[in-house]
Amino acid sequence: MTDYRQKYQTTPVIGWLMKDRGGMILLAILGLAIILVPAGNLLVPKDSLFHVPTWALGLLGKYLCYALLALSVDLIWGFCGILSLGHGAFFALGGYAMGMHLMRQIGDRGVYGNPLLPDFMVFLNWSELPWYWYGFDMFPFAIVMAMFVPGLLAFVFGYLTFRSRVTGVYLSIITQAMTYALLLAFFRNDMGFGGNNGLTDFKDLLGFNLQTDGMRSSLFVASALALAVCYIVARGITRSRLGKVLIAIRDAESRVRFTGYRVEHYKLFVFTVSAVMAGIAGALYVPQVGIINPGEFAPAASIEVVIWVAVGGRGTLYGAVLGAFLVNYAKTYFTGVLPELWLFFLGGLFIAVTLLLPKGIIGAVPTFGSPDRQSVFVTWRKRLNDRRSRQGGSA
Amino acid sequence: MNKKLQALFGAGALAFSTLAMTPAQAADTIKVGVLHSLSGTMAISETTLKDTVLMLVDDINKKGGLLGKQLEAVVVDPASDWPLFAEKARELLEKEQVAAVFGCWTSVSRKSVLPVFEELNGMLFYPVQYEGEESSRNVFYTGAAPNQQAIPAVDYMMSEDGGGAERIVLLGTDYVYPRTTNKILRSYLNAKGIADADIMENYTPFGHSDWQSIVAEVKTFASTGKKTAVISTINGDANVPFYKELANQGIKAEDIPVVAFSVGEEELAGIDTEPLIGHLAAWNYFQSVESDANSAFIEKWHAFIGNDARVTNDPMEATYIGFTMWAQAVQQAGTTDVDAVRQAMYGQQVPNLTGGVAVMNTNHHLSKPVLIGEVQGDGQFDVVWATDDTVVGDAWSDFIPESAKLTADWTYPWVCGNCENPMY
Amino acid sequence: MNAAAMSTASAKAQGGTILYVDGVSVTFDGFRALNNLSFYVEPGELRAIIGPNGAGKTTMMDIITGKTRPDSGDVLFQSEIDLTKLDEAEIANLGIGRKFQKPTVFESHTVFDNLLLACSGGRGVFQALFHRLGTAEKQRIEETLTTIMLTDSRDALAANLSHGQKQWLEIGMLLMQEPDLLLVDEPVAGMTDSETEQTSKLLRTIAKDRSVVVVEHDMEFVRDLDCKVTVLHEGSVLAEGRLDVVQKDPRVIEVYLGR
Amino acid sequence: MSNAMIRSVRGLVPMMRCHLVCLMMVLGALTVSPSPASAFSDEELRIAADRLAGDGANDKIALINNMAADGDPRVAPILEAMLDGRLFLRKTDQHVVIGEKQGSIWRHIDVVSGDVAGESPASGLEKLRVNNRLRGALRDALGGLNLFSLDIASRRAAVETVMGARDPSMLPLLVRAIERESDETLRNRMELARATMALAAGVNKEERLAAIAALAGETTPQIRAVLSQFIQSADAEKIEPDVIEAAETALASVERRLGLWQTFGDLYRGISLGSVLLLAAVGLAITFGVMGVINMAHGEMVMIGAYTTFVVQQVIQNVFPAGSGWSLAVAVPMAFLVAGLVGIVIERTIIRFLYGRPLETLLATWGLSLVLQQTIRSIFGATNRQVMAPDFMSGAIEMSSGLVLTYNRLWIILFSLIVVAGIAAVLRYTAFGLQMRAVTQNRRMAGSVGIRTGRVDALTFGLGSGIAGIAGVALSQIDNVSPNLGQGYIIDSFMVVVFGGVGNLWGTVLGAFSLGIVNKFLEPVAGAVLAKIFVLIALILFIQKRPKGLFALKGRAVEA
Repeated sequence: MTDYRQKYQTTPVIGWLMKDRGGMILLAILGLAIILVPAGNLLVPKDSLFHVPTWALGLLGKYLCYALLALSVDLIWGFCGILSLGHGAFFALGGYAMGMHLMRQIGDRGVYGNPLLPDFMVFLNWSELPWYWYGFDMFPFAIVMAMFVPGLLAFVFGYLTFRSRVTGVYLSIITQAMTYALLLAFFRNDMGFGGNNGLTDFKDLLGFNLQTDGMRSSLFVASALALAVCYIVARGITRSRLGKVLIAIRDAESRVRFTGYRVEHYKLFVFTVSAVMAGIAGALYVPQVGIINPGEFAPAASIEVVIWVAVGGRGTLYGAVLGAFLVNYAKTYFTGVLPELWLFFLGGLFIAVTLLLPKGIIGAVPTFGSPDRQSVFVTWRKRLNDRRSRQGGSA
Repeated sequence: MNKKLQALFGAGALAFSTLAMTPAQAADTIKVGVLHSLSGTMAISETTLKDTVLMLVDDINKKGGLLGKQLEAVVVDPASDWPLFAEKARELLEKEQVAAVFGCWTSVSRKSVLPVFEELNGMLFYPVQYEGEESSRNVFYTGAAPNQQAIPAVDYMMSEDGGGAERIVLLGTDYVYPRTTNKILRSYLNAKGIADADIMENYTPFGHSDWQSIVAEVKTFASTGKKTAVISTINGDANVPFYKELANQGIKAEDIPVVAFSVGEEELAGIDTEPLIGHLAAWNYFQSVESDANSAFIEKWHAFIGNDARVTNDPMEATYIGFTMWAQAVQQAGTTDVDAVRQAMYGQQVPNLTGGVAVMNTNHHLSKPVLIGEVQGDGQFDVVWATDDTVVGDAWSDFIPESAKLTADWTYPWVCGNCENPMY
Repeated sequence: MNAAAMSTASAKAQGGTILYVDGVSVTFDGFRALNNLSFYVEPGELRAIIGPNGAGKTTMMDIITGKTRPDSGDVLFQSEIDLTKLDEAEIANLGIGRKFQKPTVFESHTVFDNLLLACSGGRGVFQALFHRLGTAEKQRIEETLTTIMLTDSRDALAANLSHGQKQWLEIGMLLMQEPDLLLVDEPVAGMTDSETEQTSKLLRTIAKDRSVVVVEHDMEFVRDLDCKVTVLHEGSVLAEGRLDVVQKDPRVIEVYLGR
Repeated sequence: MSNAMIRSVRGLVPMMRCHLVCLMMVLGALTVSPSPASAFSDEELRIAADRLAGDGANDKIALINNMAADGDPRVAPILEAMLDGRLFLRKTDQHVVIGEKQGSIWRHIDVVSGDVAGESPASGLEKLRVNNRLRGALRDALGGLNLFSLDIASRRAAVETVMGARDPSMLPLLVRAIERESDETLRNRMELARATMALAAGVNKEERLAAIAALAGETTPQIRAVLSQFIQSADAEKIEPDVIEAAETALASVERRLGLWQTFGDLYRGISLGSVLLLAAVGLAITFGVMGVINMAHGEMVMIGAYTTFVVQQVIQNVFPAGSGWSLAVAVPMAFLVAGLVGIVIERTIIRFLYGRPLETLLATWGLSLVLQQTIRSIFGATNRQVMAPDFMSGAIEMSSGLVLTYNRLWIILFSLIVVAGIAAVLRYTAFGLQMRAVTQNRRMAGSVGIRTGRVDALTFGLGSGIAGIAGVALSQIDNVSPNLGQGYIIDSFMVVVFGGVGNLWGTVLGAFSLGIVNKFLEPVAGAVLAKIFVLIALILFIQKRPKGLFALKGRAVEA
């Protein structure tokens, strides 16, 4: 153990990454996918067994964005105990920022040929572009906004809430209220974001047609890279002393406070970082699925994200990624194969995972993850059981 | 490659990779995609249309199929989730290689799948009334455009028989269809000499269930003595609570008639209609219309669904017309190739269930009759007014300045869905 | 931290009280938890506080550590810092450490990490993010491990410690904070006799360098501590003095036995 | 002057817009041989009735007005039958008859004599189509006719109709009715109706001033409209300035009183919305508030209650049709039992493994809600089901001020209060309530004093779910009965419970009513969408001030 400490001192990043077995596997898979999936799509002939069809490419790209969103939820929930039931809001805001850029890229190729106004503004007789649409014609600005707006909302919301020490289910419910209020607001046509129809009919990004396989592959690679980078950042955060403080907050918030840490600062930091990650996920998601609509703000969508994390195994980061892939793949598969019965399967899966695999799928694989990470779960479960017997089930 | 993918997905990916790598089935059947939500908020409306398509497929198969092949319906569930619609559309077109897709209800679902259909050159039949302002080469719109529903309905309400309304309340759910329709209507009403002071516009969220205040407001608005009518573009789930409140607050159709564009037999099935007698709806089809074709259709539907109490409605007729036209066009083209079938679609004729003949125009919209019906005590509509002839669906409204300039015509010399001048 | 450290130094130089609680009252939903409570702790003093259940012992600690705000009264640290205006973290950083009644340690962390987190030093978010373990810090942690008799369990998870060990770990964490004033709530509850004995030794060792206030029920233990005792009853001070003196006070006897 | 002349003069006024040709035809038909006993001869009446089946709305309206003009008592039943859609054209002889359904066949009632005149299956009759315009004309005509009815209730209704129609042509009839009226209050009402017409039709200043004075004391939106219209058109009609001034003063006072009523109305509607929120949330206050289970399937329990109502109603209608008015009363306990049993099964099979892990209950119950929705969809189909409203829940108390208190909402307000009182009583006074509080406060201790904690858990969850089921019975009266029913209430329910303070029943009550009232006061100002957004934002900000809700338990309770 002593040499482990020393190693982690001498070669910090590589050191802890090497120790993070699950993370290494994830990064290795992502690295391979970045090379092989686009190659399989672009270079391998269509009739080959190894050809990756475009729809599978799009699907994988979408899952990568979901995985990044799940990662951001795991960062706050698994490590700091903040259960956000409104994280979809940050995802959607990032998506809208990108959507606005894509709308502006359409230029005069819209159905009404108006060079300045998006189509939905034209047919609702808007005469000029609202001020908040300015700047989105520039790609760097849009990218910055895709991170800044979710980050700012998270910062303001978190500042108010964490300062007031809103915790537990109260916090969960008001994050839900936040995303619900945004849902209603974005549904309003007068908001200038296309109302229920949202933003669609995108043409190109950075001058490249979105519907070419090359562009799709690029977006796939960008998503995989974003996931890899965010994973390393998240892992770095959780492995640092700050990460230890976060886990301490999760386990014994007031002890942390009496130890002299400003708990709200830590929560605010990680909440904001997580929101920015969700925003990045949203920004990458929109060009790949071709639509952003207020539906992404729906509380149900945010709850689903939490479920991906729980299914994969919370508090591990890679578990969240696995969960996002598994649940979404199951959804894709069952909605096609068993359109009338798939809810039974999905609902049943959630119940089964909660009851039988409380640590998620990762937790059920004994050799997975490093030893101390494994035991975090054992203790957490133990602690919860203790509390259960102490408090008799009250929340 | 295969192995890497498996590693990526873990155990569950086995199924995925087999799916991903399965080459398209040898074409001994013609596949038809059904893209309607079977779960989530829209299931309430869309499930019926899925059943309708299955019934029509069944029907054709019993008659020996198309081009000597059996039809095979590929049903998927996009679960009222709009990005999932796009994903499923791609799956149907790219993986399942379907010849045509019947699907979508909400505009946003159509907008979501549109790029996919255009990219992959698929063919979508969209069976629901909508706000117009669209004409895609890859979509055939068999529901009503605003000029086939809203404008005739308002004309009727302002006519002597309709009660001679001089004050209009525009109630709608806050989304694109009501906003657009009401914008068109407002400019139309202004042109007809109704001042803005005599128009009240009100929007509610999706699934709004507490209508007390709004119904009371309508009553106050109507108390000036001028004859008042309500034009409702309230969507989906919000309708039942709205009509229940209307009935309980005692708003009689002869005092303040409500004409709705999204309320059909299916929606009324959840309400006691006795207190609502006389309120109206504008559609291109009502179950109550007596014709041989309609009776046969209703009988077939009841037999298929195994329940004589199930009603039929306008989107079902639109699905029927679209499906029948497609089948005829395939027959005529001798292939399911999308480009050939599209050419064969133009001018395709199918008898309406209500009499007359629906014609597919080169703007991808139908010519259909417009009917206005009054709600009856049994949940059916009694037709009180009908156009003498069919009305041509307008892709671009004449009442929106930017849109009035545009023409949709997919034949020479235009070959364009939204042009001010011909392409050739 | 610098300013706080300086004021600590100056207060010690002046020899004033380290903790000054004067006329503090607090009410919860009509229940008067503290009623005009006043007491003072000298620098370097070890003080035991006893009292029956509901006497206001824990509430008093809550007020000193900023968890609860008093309705009226003054709470001064080092004679000049008004604690009622500060929050928990600020108070902790001033040099007031608190041990809870229930042992509260970070169960998902190792003993070493628990001490590391408590280690005095930057508490800022970014300091924590880019923190690197220094040799001096490591040295201090090792020393504390020895003090609290947990050197062998250094890499064990806190959750796996025995009840008594958790109590010690928590005390160790307080030591790592280098507080001037330690508030210790029922440190020996649920401990074995030998553990209790070791704990009392531990506290007396600690009290050599700093002020310690111990709340405890265990009279044997309090006697072991051999210090001035304050008796609380219904939110105010009933008696104060050496344990043997206090125990003879008829009012104290009344409170403890008369019910 | 002959009868025919009088009739034609009277008939002319309402027929100003009518074609004279058709008018003459109708009159020709009606003036064959006047009979002294009633206004029409039998033959005339039959011809007139048969013409109701003719074409052209204008002709028919003229005919209707003409038939009604004399107050012949035999006319009213015919017009009423037409209004109700019971008037048919007999296909065999092209005569108009009143139809009466007797099982599968229809009896024909002669319009003149009122006797049964044959029967046929439905195919033998063709219903006379009535559209809104005809319906309005029929009702107005009946209103005029009924002014002379022997039944005071129909006279009262007739006056309101006449006042609502504000048709100056009714003035002579009204004057005649006032002369005959014996009932004091009713006569005053008629005078008022006359005043609304006189203001427009009045010839001199005194009459107008008198009319304004009569109207100033009233508080109805109609009077406000009459007065403001009068003021608007005053300039054009060269009305004296002091009359206008009087009208303006009168209008101001009417408006002030109406404003008060408006406020009262908003308050009432807020309470009504609050009671719906309360019903939806109160079960959750138990499963979530007391037990700490984040029960995402709560909405589905409400839905199960609504479907139980539907099934109960179907069964009663088929088995015991006479009792269908009572089906709601039967549905309440049934819904409680069904939803409660489902709740107990859920608790025993899923929830009990998850106590103390509230966030995991969220995941499991979310999965459960998907399963339950799909189950209902598989059994009952995706479309709406119809739950009938019993008579006592249909209709409304209409205040003259325009405020409408609908019976269903009044019942729901009452019902919600009864449910809350019931729960409070169970918690406070029963052994089960005591055990439940004991278990939730200290499970181990409760177990050691002999309480079977598992059983109490199951029953508590069952109680919460059962109450959700009861809420479903009430909601079936105002909302869709569809598999999505529950989804619409789940978020609001959580908001209410959290706003009120978890674990506090009174907090839930107060939370529900305050959210309802705030929403309804905002709605007229901001619109329904913004009102809802504002309420949500206000809630988020409120939680900052009181992180544990409205009724948080204060105290030292160190949570570490």
